[in-house]
Amino acid sequence: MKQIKRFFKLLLRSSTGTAGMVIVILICLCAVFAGQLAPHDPNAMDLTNMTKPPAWMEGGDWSHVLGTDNLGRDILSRMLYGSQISLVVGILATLTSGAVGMVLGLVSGYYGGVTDHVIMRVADAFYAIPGILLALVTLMVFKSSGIVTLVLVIAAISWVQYARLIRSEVLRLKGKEFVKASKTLGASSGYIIFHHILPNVWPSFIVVSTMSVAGSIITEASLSFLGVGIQAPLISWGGMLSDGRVLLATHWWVATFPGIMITVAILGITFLGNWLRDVLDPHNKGL
Amino acid sequence: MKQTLLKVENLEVKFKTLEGMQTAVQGVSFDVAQGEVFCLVGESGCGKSLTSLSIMGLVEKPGIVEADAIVLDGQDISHLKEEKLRELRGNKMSMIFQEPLTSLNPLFTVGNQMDEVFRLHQKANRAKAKQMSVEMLRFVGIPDPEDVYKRYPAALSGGMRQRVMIAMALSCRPKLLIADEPTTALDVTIQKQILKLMKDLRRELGTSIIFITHDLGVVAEMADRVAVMYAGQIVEQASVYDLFQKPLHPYTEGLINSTIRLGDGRRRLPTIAGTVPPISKMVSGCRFHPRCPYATPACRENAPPVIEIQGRMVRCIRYAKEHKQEGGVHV
Amino acid sequence: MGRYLLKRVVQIIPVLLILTLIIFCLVYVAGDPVALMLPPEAGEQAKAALREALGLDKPFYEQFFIYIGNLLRGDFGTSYQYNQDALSLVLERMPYSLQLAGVSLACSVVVGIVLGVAAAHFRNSPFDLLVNGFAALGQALPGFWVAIMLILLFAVKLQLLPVSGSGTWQNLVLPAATLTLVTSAKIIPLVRSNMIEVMQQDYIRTARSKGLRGSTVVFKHAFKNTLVPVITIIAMQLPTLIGGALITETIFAWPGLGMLIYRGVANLDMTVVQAGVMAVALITIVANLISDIAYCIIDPTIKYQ
Amino acid sequence: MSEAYLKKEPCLLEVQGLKMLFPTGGSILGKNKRYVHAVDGVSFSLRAGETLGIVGESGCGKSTVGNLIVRLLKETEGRILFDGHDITAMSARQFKPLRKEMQMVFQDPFSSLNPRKKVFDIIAEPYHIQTKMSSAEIRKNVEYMMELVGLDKSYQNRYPHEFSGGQRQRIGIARALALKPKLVICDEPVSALDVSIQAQILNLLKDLQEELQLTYIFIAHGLPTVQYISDRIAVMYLGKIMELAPERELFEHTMHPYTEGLLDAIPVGDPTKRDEEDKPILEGDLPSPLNLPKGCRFCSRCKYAQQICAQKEPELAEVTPGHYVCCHFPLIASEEKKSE
Repeated sequence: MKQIKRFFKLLLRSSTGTAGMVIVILICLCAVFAGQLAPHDPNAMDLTNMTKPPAWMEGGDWSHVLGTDNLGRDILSRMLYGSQISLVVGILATLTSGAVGMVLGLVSGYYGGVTDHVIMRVADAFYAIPGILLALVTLMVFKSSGIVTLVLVIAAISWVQYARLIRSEVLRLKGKEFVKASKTLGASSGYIIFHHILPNVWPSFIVVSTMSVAGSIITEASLSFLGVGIQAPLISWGGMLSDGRVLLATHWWVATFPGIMITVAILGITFLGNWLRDVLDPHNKGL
Repeated sequence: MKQTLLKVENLEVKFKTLEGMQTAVQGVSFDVAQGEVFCLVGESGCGKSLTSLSIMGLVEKPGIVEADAIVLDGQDISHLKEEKLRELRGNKMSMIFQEPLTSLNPLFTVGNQMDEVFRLHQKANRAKAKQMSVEMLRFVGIPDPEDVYKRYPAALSGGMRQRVMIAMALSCRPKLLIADEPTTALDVTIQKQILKLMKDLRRELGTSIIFITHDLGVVAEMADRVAVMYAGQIVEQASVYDLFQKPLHPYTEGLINSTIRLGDGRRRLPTIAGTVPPISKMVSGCRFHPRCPYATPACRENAPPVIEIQGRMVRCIRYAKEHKQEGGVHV
Repeated sequence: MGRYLLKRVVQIIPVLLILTLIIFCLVYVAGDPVALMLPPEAGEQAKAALREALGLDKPFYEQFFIYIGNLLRGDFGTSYQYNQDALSLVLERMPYSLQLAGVSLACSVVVGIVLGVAAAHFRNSPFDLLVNGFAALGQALPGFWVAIMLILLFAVKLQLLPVSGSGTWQNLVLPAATLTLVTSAKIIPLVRSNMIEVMQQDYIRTARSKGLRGSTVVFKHAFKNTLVPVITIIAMQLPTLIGGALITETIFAWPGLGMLIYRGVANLDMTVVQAGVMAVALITIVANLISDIAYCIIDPTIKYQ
Repeated sequence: MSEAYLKKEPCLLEVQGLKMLFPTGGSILGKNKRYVHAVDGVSFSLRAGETLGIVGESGCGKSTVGNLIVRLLKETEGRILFDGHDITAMSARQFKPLRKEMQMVFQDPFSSLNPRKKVFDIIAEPYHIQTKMSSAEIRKNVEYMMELVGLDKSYQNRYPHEFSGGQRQRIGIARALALKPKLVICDEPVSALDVSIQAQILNLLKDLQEELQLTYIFIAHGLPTVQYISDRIAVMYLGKIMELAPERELFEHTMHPYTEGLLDAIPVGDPTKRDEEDKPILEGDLPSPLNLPKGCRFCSRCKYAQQICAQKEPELAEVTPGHYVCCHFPLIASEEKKSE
């Protein structure tokens, strides 16, 4: 309880942190209550209402606040549903890559030697291929575009940053005297990892994870934009952008609103991450 | 009595923090005579380093320095503009620091960093600067100055680096040298060498030295006069002989008694109980009273006045009673 | 220093092997290209003959070794799509990629360092806030959306620049601007935080205590010390700019490597894909090596990690 | 404790010819591998209840010796007998029960405590690892330990950053003593502390030794500190013991020129005794441990050095009973020779 109070005290002290938190909470609410909030069925085509402009423009009306696309689908409703995909993919991909990277980083940093060399060289190899390229090729090759595949592919291109971060943290902590003290007590490797290394790695892990959710959302949007990510009838912000691209010159709102949505979401998550970094910094006495 | 070189009056260093204004150094006044070694002694966090940095004008934001006057060689430098101050730094006054490991820029050679001073303050050209730098390195007892001139700091031992720092600081024959714990990070045998070097250089150049340390042994070895700092204030000021013979302030007394000397094995060290209060939670009245064996209720309530006794100064209420009105009392 | 570099070079060998394995696996899983290479009316016999000719009937490991052998001889296979040697295709597109990446990287580095150093210097001022805002926005904006918006504004509305294509410098402006925005946004915060950290070091205090000018302290003593991490991130950006710029290249119809690979993927032309990916990976590795050399030049005391 | 009493005590620890080499540089293929001789043939023994001080400048290998004894490092050569058992020959599993007999107090009061653990958990860790105590027993023990080292037990739910350096060092001592070890290795336990706090911690260590019958190895770089707490002192220089003698003996009959230099380098602590004459001081820097001088490793800085010193390495030898010196020309002996 005291901790929660302290958490909010620290949060309110930072304007960007607060903004980030508010945005993230709002997006989560949008995703959870998309069904209740959306004024229309997001996939319902309405050929009488094609490319309707937003409500405040000439020809727009309040039944389609942000207008409709070339198939007459309500943009606001689609964006609300799109937040579901973005969040689900972003969070699942982060969890998967985080888990893989955490384990490999721990093993690599703690045990060192040949294991370390092998893991780090594999990491180097993955790092040498730009993530989006690797994801694109993999998705094409496996000829599947379900959420699970997408999550796995994004995880495959982002585990490296975790592994490297955790490894360097472990190397730093391994030399600390409290780890030595534990060793002189006869603690097993497992004990040291779980009682001394992990609790101290946790803060940076959380910060990187937050940033990684943002990265995964962008990657998902990019892949969907390229047409290899989320497929209809599922709705993704990237896919909406891709649809709107051809209408750009004549109906700017179709591509603009999902773009703003992505930007705001990423900004919110980044702000939150930056704030967490400041607060969780061990030099900063922390939570 | 020699001429006064530096006079610091009522120096205050404050920091603006989230918890409000915090005063790290308060009411510090002292003066340093020409050619004198003046020691500022105290434990970590007592404000001795901040005091010296404020003389140099090197206190960083968010620190705020206020002083009635800081007079160096007849010139009040407390309100000087940064550019004017810069002309004095490294020239009329210079400073060496505690960590010889980190005080030299790792990416430039010793020569490069030494030359800077000559080129800046003496407008020397490249060749002349090199010649002067090598000369200076030889002057501080570096065996192979041409070789050291070309090296990067990482290739030198701690003692060597501190010699380089001293050479750099003395390049322009400053009137005032501030040495902030210059031997703390060094091994004892190297410390001895550096202390001897500083004594020799002082004799040769007549430089006044403000020597900052936490080690009373070093004080006894180096100082002419000593100021003892505790929690941001000077609590006692005296000549080194008076101070060691009869410390007046209970803190000085405790500090001297708890210093280990050779041959102490058979006696039990007296200690000062407790720890220094943090500046954010400064105690009322005398700042030392929670740890003071002589503390009275009065110490808890009233900040003690600065008492002057026989050319010494002490901030303790005990002497106010003894010398009721005689000793000139400034607050 | 020599030993340090030698160690880095030796480390590249296993990385290359693993890389080849990853790429080969992707191709292997992609399956049988025979159906695509032959006309639809070709019979089973013709397919089997082609498979044998291509060595596709051999077990996985044997194919892998043949593949490595071919790579070593510079044989990347033939693209069925263009009916041309894959390597020559890659080499044809390379200059376009390098041109776009080079211009964007140069702009990003300049913008990143200037704004980063300035923001660090005027820490917590409105200017700093503005720069931070710019960096945050640059990282949050999806590159492809920026590209579309730039086209909308400069090509469609203002009609100042061409929508897409290549050949003139005008064609380069919009894609380079897109990439610069995204890349410099990553460099700025890093330069800024490093600069702030370096400015708190003891040797900066020493430099100031010598009476050096603020500008000398910043540009001589501090700046050189911030270079190592800055070079690291620059080296990290290069592959993203060369192969990872495929979306930007696609949107602006810029005929670089990214677009070549994207088309290859779309048409299941795996020879082109693997040659392209391999080329990008090699550039990455070389970029990292160059940055290692740069560290050694900047920091003479560099040792093993 | 009197020396006569100590002589009757059994030998608790015996270190024989301990060597520790750290590889450095060399080509990738392992050719021309060079080694830093961090510890280069160290032998000594320690009786129960005794305090052995190890003193020396940075890089002399004193901390490495400590780390070798508690098996944080694996020696290159040599044997360590603890209570008669050769612990260098034991597997980690065999050694685990013995670990509770020897504990370590570390130098840095900030890095030695896990910043994310509460004081209670830090002091309880030894019981969790080495015993099967119930949580009630552990609580009782932790509270007892906190009281023993002078910490208020109401502090047990605080985090280390809420404490000052001295208090943190008390927490570290409580953790080290929790399992009632026989041998405690104190690796520079006071050098990171302020003067007034150093005395508190040293007195605490002395009191605890008496109360719990502890045997100490006290490692430090300052002779006064070491001498305050030790019965015997070993002076190390570049990985070797130069002189080993009872505390009094070492100061009153200094035999090694290096010990003499160390003693002369200690600030006098009394301004009236500082001689402006300046007696000769120990000149020069430590040679690089990669590039040791041939013969005696101290000869490059020794003012008494003669030809043989640069050629033949001296052995640690017992010159007078209990007083060992590693020097071709021990000081007292040569003075006696002169007077003859």
